[in-house]
Amino acid sequence: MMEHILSLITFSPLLGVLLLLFVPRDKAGSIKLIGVLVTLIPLVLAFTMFAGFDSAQEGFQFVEDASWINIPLAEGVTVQFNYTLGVDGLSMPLVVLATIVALMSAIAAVNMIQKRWKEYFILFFLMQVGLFGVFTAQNLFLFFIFFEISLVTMFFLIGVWGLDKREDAAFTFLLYNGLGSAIMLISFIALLVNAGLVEGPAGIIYTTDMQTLTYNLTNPASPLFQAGQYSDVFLYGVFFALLVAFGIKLPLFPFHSWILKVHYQAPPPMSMILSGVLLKIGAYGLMRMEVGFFPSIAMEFSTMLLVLGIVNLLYGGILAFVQEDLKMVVVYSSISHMGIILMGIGAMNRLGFQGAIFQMVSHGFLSAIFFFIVGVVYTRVHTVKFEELGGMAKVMPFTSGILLTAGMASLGLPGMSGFISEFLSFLGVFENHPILAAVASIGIVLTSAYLLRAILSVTYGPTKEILVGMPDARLTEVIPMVVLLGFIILIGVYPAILSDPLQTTLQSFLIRIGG
Amino acid sequence: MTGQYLAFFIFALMAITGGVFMINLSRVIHMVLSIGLSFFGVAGLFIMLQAEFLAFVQVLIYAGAITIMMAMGTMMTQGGDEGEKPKRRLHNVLSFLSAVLVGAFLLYGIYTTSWPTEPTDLGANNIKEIGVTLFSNFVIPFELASILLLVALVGAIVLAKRDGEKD
Amino acid sequence: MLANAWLIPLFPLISFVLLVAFGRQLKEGAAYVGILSLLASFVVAVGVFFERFAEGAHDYITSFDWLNIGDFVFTMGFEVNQLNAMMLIVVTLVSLMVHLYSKGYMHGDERFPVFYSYLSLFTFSMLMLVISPNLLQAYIFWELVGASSFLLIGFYFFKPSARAAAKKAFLTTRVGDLGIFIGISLLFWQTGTFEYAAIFEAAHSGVLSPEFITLTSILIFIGAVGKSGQFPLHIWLPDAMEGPTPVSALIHAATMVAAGVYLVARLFPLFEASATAMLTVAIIGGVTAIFAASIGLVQNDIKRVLAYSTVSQLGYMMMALGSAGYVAGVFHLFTHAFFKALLFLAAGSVIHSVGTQDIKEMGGVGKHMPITKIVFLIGALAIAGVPGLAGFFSKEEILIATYDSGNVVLFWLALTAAVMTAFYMFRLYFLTFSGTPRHENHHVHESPIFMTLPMIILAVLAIFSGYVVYAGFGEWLAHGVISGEEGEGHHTWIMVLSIAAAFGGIGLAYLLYGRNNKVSTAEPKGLHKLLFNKYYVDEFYGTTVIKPYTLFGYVLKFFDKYVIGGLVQFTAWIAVAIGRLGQRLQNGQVQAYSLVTILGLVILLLSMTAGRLW
Amino acid sequence: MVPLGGYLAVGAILFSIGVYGLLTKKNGIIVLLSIELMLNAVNVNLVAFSRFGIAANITGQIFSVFTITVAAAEAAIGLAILVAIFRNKATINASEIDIMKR
Repeated sequence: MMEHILSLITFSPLLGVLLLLFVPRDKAGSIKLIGVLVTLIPLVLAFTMFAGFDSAQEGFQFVEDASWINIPLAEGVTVQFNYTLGVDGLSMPLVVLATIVALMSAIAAVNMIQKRWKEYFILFFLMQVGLFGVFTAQNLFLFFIFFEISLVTMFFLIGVWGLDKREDAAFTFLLYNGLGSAIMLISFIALLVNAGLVEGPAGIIYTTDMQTLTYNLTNPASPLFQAGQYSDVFLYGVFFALLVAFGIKLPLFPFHSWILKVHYQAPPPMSMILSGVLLKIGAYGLMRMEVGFFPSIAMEFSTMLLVLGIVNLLYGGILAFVQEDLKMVVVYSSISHMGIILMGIGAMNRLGFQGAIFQMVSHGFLSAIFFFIVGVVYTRVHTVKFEELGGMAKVMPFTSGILLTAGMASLGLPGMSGFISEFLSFLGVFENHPILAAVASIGIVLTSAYLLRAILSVTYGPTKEILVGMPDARLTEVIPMVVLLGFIILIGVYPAILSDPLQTTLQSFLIRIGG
Repeated sequence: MTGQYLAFFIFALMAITGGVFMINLSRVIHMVLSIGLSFFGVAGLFIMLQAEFLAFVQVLIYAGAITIMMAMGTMMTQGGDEGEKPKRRLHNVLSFLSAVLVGAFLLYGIYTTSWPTEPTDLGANNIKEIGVTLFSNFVIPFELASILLLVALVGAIVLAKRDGEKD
Repeated sequence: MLANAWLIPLFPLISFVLLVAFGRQLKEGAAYVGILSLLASFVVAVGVFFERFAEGAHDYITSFDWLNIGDFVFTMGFEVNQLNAMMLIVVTLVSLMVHLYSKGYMHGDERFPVFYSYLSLFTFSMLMLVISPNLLQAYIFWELVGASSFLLIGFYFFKPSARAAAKKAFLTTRVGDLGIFIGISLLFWQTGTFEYAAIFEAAHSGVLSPEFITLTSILIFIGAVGKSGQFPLHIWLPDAMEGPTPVSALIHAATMVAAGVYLVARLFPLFEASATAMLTVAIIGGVTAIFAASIGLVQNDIKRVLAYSTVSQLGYMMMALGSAGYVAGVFHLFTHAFFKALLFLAAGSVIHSVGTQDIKEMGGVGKHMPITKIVFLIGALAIAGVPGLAGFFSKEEILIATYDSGNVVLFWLALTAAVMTAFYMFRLYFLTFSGTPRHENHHVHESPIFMTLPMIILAVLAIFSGYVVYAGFGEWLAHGVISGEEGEGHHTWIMVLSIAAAFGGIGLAYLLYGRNNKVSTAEPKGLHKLLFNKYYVDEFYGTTVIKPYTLFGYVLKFFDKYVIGGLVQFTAWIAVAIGRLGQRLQNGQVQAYSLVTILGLVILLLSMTAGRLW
Repeated sequence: MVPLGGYLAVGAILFSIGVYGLLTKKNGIIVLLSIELMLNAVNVNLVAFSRFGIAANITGQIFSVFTITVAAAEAAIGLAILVAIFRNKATINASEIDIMKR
């Protein structure tokens, strides 16, 4: 089973689709039960994979490689897209993260989705295929397909189950991300044509296999590299095109406006996925493709990445401070926290990368828990505006406690995951850019300021009338909160669980950037 | 020789004037009749090209059936509002230009190309030859054409039928 | 025993976990969980202390790898040396007293177990901070201490003032923490480690440049400024009095606010390597001491007076450390913890029974609360520096240290602050306990045993803790930390001056408030007004930091919405406009379409034959 | 013998007239007739080539037969559509028939 575990993880949600086809649409209970139980399968499998992951082994593990599409162009020239899956220290934690957040999102959907459960869960399962596939795919073509699956399903999930202006939001989402994937596709094609060439016994093969591309682009031993035939236009063009493509996803500062609209309208379980996993695709892509394919260019522009990260961090932080409702604060805090990932990558050293990966995982859990709590509040009082809320700690002490703890984690309180990621990213930046790092560390105070302002105005203070008599979290709401917070604390207290599997992979990245 | 040229000019003139009248006349029924003249001219040209069968068919179908059918159609669709239509001057100018240009291109092409001058003798009785070829080499297209006609027949009936009529 | 020092923070952690898990079922029984765990910690701490205090004992240090990232190893562990052996005693003892006291004080509060769990969390973090063998661990628990302090200040979360105070405390200290964070990050890249010992070695072996040492020391000192409520980051501490009074005693008087002083003391070898840094510490300390004391002169809230007194005393300690008076500073930290905790607890006892914190509404409370009155008097005498009590010993050492450092201005600052201290403490005492009630208070009564017992214990300590100097405490503390001999020139005249200062202050207070026992209700004017409004520091920050920041935020919001969003809208508009244009072409008329087609054909033909035609 | 060019020229002129009629005429029936005219022009060409072409043979005439067949079918269907439109919209004015726009 272990040799096919990645395929199993990726496609096990399809089992749910199959099951749901046999369930009448009005049996909401059974549909929800299937929705949750089937989402449990990839989680269990992912943990099996985590346990079986050999952190000392170099390169990719659990690799599956099957011939898939071969397009003969001419005699002895083939374009080849293989079905290749595999994980390394970078993608493995993200797969685990995705399975956890997906399960929590499924549980959240039990209460927060009010209509058309059957269609919802079918789309949700399809989206999971995309989510897991994106992180396991080792072929750019495959990556792109999974990426698009997640995008299209998310479009419908937002457009049908969102709030009042959901169509608008869904289209905004589709347009921005569609633009991003268009740029990405062009870059992939450029990579295929320029760097995907392999000469084998069967003739010349053009491929988008990630490892082949990495080898061709970065390894001095590769024939293409030696020929020095990469033009600057190709290298810099693809580098910046990918930066924009993944920057939109991340979202990077000038491309962030979609996330505001989309998160505001998306149903809470989808916000969890969107912020918890989908944004990480951007970060993952930056790490895997920007740094992985173009280490020397990334090195050259590391200061630029760093500055972009700092701009994101401060911009999001300042704007979060003046928002009028909890949801928007969480959204802007996402933007701000993504800046830390970018900073970690821009640091171009071991601690920075480590911090960036920690931040991906940590922010995955944190934003999921935040959006979940926002959803919990919203389902009760139908508002998350500060002026209408206050004193929630009195009527909903448990939820408020979790919110406050999550807020503390998010502002980087030690003992929780936010600290490790923030600390390592900043520490990494301090090595070469102490001044910039010092400027960026203002962001730490800004983060505390907006989070405390937001969370305290919701939970502390005199209890507003609208909240009086509201029940505290139910069991189905307690589980996601406790589980997510559990992981947040686990990583905070015992970060080695996440950092140990990463070291070998990081080493390979560092060798490539010459560090 | 002159007789042949004379005949050619007459037929060509018939075809072209028929077309021009169709464009310029104001009443629809006149237009339809003038195009009939054009069809006759074309039939004459066919005869000059030793395509007697086609000339016959041309007269039968175009000059006969289609012209009459269009005349009937004109009668059936009379009485619509004939109020002032918005003038589409730019459209008309552009249309004229493009028609002239297309024509000019074709004529230029015809003028500059050197064509084979010797006519092939297709035989005095080429109707038989047409029949043989049609039923040997082109039998499948022929059958398809018959199906097409059947479909057109059914389609025309269905389209022209009044809504809600059941039978 | 030293190897078992890790048990000390473990007990409060267990208590915290238990209380979080089962607090709801335990109800007020939660107090016993907290008290027992603290008792256990205290016993171990005492054991550790005496073992370390014994002849020929050595520091004990152990650690394990917490996080390995490539070649970088981050460790966790614990260490026992003179300084933190003493701190362990102070923290566990004061915390134990506060746990006991809270049993009575918090009686009837519906979130009783929550309070105890917060207390446990705080104690755990504080103890971990104290026994940290490296800067990273210290920073981690430094932050946790801040967070638990935040939780406790905001314990009465339904009060908007408590909410504001908690927020203010957290953010202000966070600004300071930024300094530490930058400081230790810089140190890490220069020395490759967070371990104290390795850093000191690097500082003294000349690996680090003097400028670098100055920079990092001052950055770290900024953190201490934030935590210890030094000027200019002192603003949070008086507001922190919104928390329950036992919390004020524990966190905002005895332990957490002393963490800043502790940190400076712990890093003393680093600071010592830079004269500039030392001078900065001394000046900030001195300014804070006199600044806060002067505000304390006129405040009317019993806890706020004590809060300003705390700020002032912490400034004293900083000043001592900055003047190379390591022992003096640490010693004052030791004694201050007891008498300030005592004062707070006594104040809490008064508030508990009177129901107000405003001294204008008190007076004559002493008649009904004899024990509280006596212990408060002991505390006040101790802090004023009356001979024979704890405060006298430590304060005198500080005065000597400042004098020895050669900075005369600092010395006179310290002396003036001493007079002020004595004055405001006795102003407080007279207005609260003596005279006749200025307000109708029917239920003034002595507090229950759970509250008086800790006060009595602390009162005893406030009297006798100073006498440890005769047991060689000073030399023991200094051993191995201070390289040079501390100039122990006995300046008798300084002692006389200090005694005079104490009695002068008390006498002045008696003249003004002891005899007629009245508070003027007139609007404060002039200097008085300036002091009453705390030098308008809050307002200053409000207008120079918070308002511009918020304004900038709104400007940026506008920018985000209209410029960035506008760009997006503009892009969308272009697409729509192109669409509109195309839509006009798309008029639904077959002839128009055909025209376009044929035009296209013409253009195609033209372009294809263009070369041949002409 | 009239040369091939003459026939082709007649065909080209007829075709252009047809194009112009197709593009400008308002009445739908005339538009249909213009199309017929264009088809006729093609037929002239086909037949002319079947006599004068490089490999001239009878196939050109066969093609014309098919063209005429299709043209007949097209005329029938076109007229039926026009009648149907006229019934619904009371006009066969080509410039007013834009139902497909929305």
